[in-house]
Amino acid sequence: MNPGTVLAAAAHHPGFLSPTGVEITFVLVGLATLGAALLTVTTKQLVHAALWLVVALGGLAVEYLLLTAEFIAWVQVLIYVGSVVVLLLFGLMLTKAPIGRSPDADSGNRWVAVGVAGAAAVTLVWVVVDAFRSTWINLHGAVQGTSHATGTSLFRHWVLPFEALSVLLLAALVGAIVLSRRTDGGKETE
Amino acid sequence: MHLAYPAVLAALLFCVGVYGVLARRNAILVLMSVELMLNAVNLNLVAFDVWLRDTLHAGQALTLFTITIAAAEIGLGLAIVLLVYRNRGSSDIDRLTALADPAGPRGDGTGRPGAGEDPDGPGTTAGDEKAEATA
Amino acid sequence: MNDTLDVVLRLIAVLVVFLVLPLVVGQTEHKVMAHMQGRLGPMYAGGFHGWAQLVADGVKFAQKEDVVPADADRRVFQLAPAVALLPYLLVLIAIPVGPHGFVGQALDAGLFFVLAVMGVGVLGSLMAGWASANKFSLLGALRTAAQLMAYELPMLLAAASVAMAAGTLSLPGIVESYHWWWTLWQLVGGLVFFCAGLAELQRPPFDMPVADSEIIFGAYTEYTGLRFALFLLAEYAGIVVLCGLTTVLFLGGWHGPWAGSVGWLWTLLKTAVLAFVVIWLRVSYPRLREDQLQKLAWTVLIPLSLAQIALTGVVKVVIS
Amino acid sequence: MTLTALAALVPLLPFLGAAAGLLLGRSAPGFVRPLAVLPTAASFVLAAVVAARQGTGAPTDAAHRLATTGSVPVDLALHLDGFSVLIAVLVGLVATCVQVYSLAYLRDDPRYPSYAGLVSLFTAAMLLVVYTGDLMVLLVGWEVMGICSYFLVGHYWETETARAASIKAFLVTKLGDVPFLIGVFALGADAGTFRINGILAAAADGRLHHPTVVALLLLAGVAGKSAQFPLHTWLPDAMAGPTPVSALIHAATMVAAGIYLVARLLPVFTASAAALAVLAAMAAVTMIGSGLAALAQDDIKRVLAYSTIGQLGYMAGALAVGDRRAAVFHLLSHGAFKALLFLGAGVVIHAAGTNSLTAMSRMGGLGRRIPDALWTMGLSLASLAALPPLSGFFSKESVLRAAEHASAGDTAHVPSAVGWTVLVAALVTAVLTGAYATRLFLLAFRGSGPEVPDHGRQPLAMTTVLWVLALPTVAFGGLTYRELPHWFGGPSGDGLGPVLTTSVLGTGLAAVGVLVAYAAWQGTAAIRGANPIGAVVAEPADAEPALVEAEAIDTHAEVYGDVASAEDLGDPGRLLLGPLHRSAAHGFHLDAVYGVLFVRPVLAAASLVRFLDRDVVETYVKGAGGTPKLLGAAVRKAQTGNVQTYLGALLAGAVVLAVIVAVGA
Repeated sequence: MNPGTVLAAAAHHPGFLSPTGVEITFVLVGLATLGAALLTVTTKQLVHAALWLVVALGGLAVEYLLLTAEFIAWVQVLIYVGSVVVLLLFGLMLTKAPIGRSPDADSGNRWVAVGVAGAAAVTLVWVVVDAFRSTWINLHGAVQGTSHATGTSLFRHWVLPFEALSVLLLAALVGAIVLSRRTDGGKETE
Repeated sequence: MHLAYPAVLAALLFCVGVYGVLARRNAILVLMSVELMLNAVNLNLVAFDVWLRDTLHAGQALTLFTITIAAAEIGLGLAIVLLVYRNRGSSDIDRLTALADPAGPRGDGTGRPGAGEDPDGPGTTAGDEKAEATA
Repeated sequence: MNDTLDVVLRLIAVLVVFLVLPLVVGQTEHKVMAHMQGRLGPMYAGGFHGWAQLVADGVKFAQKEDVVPADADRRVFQLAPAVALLPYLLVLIAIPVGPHGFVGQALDAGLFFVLAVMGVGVLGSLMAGWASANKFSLLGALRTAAQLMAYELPMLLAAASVAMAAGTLSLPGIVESYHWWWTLWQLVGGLVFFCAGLAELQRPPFDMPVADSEIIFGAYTEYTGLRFALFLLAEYAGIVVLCGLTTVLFLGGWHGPWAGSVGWLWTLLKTAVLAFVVIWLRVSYPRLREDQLQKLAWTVLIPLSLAQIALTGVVKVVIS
Repeated sequence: MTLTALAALVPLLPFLGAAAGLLLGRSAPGFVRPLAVLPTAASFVLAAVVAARQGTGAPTDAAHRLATTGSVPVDLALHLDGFSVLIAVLVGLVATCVQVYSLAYLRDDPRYPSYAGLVSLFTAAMLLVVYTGDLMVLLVGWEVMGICSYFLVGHYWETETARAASIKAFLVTKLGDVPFLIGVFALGADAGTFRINGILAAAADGRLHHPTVVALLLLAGVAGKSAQFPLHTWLPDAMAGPTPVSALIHAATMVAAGIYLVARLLPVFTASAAALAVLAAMAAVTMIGSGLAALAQDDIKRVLAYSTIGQLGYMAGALAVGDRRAAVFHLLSHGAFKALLFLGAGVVIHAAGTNSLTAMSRMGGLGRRIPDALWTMGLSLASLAALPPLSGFFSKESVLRAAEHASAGDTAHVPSAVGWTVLVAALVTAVLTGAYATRLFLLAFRGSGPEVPDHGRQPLAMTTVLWVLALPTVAFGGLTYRELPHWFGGPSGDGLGPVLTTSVLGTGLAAVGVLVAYAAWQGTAAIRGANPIGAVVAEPADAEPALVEAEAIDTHAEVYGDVASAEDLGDPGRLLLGPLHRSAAHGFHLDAVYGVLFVRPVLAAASLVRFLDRDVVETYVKGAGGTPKLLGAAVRKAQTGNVQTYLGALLAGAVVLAVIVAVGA
């Protein structure tokens, strides 16, 4: 796909006032995702935060599906919802997350954080809208995110990074094990 | 579909993650916020990959890598948090300020005698007890 | 219009299967266990060999008071059974029963979808255990989570082996490319997959998270009435899904004599046999200890599945 | 041995003795006493030999230029004439007596080595002043005496009184020394030399351009050293030093130095009538004031101190009327009897255990216990009161005669008003002197009341010295007044002997003073009997005399409420002075005036300087240090250790950069 065709596609895109069904769905799911994400970072109940994170991640998986990135979507569900969140919950429970509100869930940096995040949001949205308000994604045609396509590109063009990543995973595995080991000698086996 | 939709959503999600990283006390909540930020990036990658119809599928490949790294990060991060919790009895980020320049005359010296000590003195033993109870 | 009708019909069929098969498995379990233990099992409900026993149980559960502990996190507590149950319903959609589109919805990355969604189910257990404000429940939930983390990996690896062999992630595609000798080729992977699946379902002998002699009933201790019934339903739905998946991935699904016409029967049959094995295992094996559980996953199943992948890769290269 | 070499040895021997004594004081305590006495005694003998060999001959001068200085040359010069050799003999005599006396007086003092060394050094410095022919070298001796007096007055530095007195002595004399130094430079600049002979020649030729200024500047130094009004206040307070030191300072050395200097440089002063007038006024005020003050003092040594000031006033008066022979004559006789008076006072204090006349007046039998002191002090007091035929009579008579001569306008360069001033003041002072001498004697030795506590037998060294000094006290004046003019180089006809008018006047007035004081003493006897003021007796028997004295001085203010006086209604001085008594006892409050005029402004200036240093200068210094500290604290504040704060700042910066880039683009 050369830039010319992209521009050509962008030239005759429908307006924002006549959204397609996919767009409507995307926006609705996006709103839900955003809401869940906001709840994740604002709720005072720690475990609820993790559960809202599940919703947000799930919503993102749906967005991937809507963007025809099917494989990514399922990986998202598998890794994030199935493992990462479970790990997070696991960690929360190990650190004795209480039931109910934790009054000290937010630190004193809260208003600074609001300021920084708000400014960043305004800036980013402004820039992004300014840059891409007339850009159109053509979702028709060949599906972009089939496992075949993804696998092909991954193992044909991205093999070296992939292998490097496997080394990284191994290192992370070893690191996590080392970190989690009790350091007080080998006398206490488990 | 307009590219603006996923792009704006990604930007907003990213900022929500920023807020979470900056405002949350609990280290695990901070990790969650980091996940949100990573996901925002992923969404952007996917959206632009789909828009550009990249033959290399760089966006999606990178997304996969990101997800992998996120998984590794969460594993290591949790291991660290649990270790800290075991040693300190707390996973509050703003109490983990052992690297702060200590106030008072002790900080005037060239050495850093306060760095190695636990800033919340009596809390150490309580933390150890908790850690043992947890283990 | 025709498409919509088609989709609706398929979903209804899946729902029916989802509602019926677990009950069948449950009833079978009652009877099989009873007979294996030298007793009769339910005999009266419904008349013939107590066939309506589970229906009666359902009615009984529905009548019971829905108790939520005072200190519990109410919403999470109430939501947990649904989270535990729904993934299996979704998974059922993707499992092909017969050839020629005899499937709820054929997905490109069906295998991935199935595994991913099944992984979500464990969230229900975690939520239930944490929200109960009960230390036995929390322990159960933690054990569940640990077990899930441990067995997810061999399960995925085993499934990946099949996907490699078939060259596709689509479940119907896998079944289609199945040959009889695959069963031998993927035997180790199959065993690993089945074991890991059992562990994810917390079925005996991997039922440490719900060990009633230690932690009462784990994450489900505080549940009563219909919500408890939903957890039970989720477990049996899990058995169905696991057996169905094992069938599809390792036993060739609808392959068999006259597959073109009665393929779906072969699938059901194989699933039933596997379900029987699940029940059989429950009766015959003692419960594994927590450390044995972890050890089995990390030191036996994962190496085995890796070996299986290696074997698959070698054979795949050789035959191509 | 040549005369010059002998004369050079005179100041050198005590100096070497002092150096050896100070060096060996710790390591070889056995050598300290010989090293203290022998060089001084040898120096005395040598001074006597020098005097004998110099005799009435022409002045001997010797000079050795050590190094060429830039402009005005400084020579190591020796000048021997009648004045200097006689004064040197006096210095040697008194110093020897004082050293011998100190052997007993400070027998157990742990700081005796340094004390003896300093006394020797003091003596050496004075001898240097006496013998030198160069003003610069004189200045060296002059300043060495100043520092030695500081150390010696502060010998009992454990007591507050001694510390204050030593500092006061040092500062007040320095106050005079600064203008004195300037005067010396001016003189040297005017005359082109520091050699005294050269200066005198210049003065005779009228080559001095600013005689008045120079003379007044020099007078300031003289007033400081010789304790003339208004710089005399250090001398009574210097009584806090040990008695021998007082004797040394008062009789022969320090205070004599000023008089001697004026005597040497008299032509410079006579060149300026104003200087002579000032000197006369100074002398007159000093004489009368000190006489009144002496009458009111309670401390026996302070009485003597004021009497010294008064007698120095006589000498200054004699100089004011241009007769240096009379001045030096009085200096010599006064040196003898004043040394005797002080040393006798030391014996009295030791015997009585107190320095308070009030206390002594309530004691019986003090005279019987110390007959040596009784007789010698009686003689010397009579000499002080100028009763014939004692030395004091002849020397004071010569002063009166000179003043009378000047008042008649017969003396060249000297206005008759100066003569009259000096004459009248001297006559009034004669009355006062007679009165306070009588009062002292009667109160000290004729007291009635309980028996004096026994302080043991007076050491032989002390009593012997008294009798040795009694000889010149009695005989010096009568024997020498005919010879001295030859020694002093004047025409023989112009003698120093008594003339009828002034001797009748002087003796009569002194007798009036004596009688009035005696009458007052008798008149107040009843009051004394009615008001027994307990004698505070410091030490038990056999204590070291110096310790007794130190304690007596230290406790005086405590017991009687004042350093100088005591609340004694039976004091004849009080009766005689009437309302003046109080201010006289306090030296006419001159110290208070000084306090207001100098001490307070200086303290205020010091506090101003302190303020400027602490609050102004230091503010900049502190600011220079504090600003980086504050900045550092601010930076340190940023180092919270809170990761989120860091991240917040980082991301905020990133947003700002992004906005800048976006807007800029």
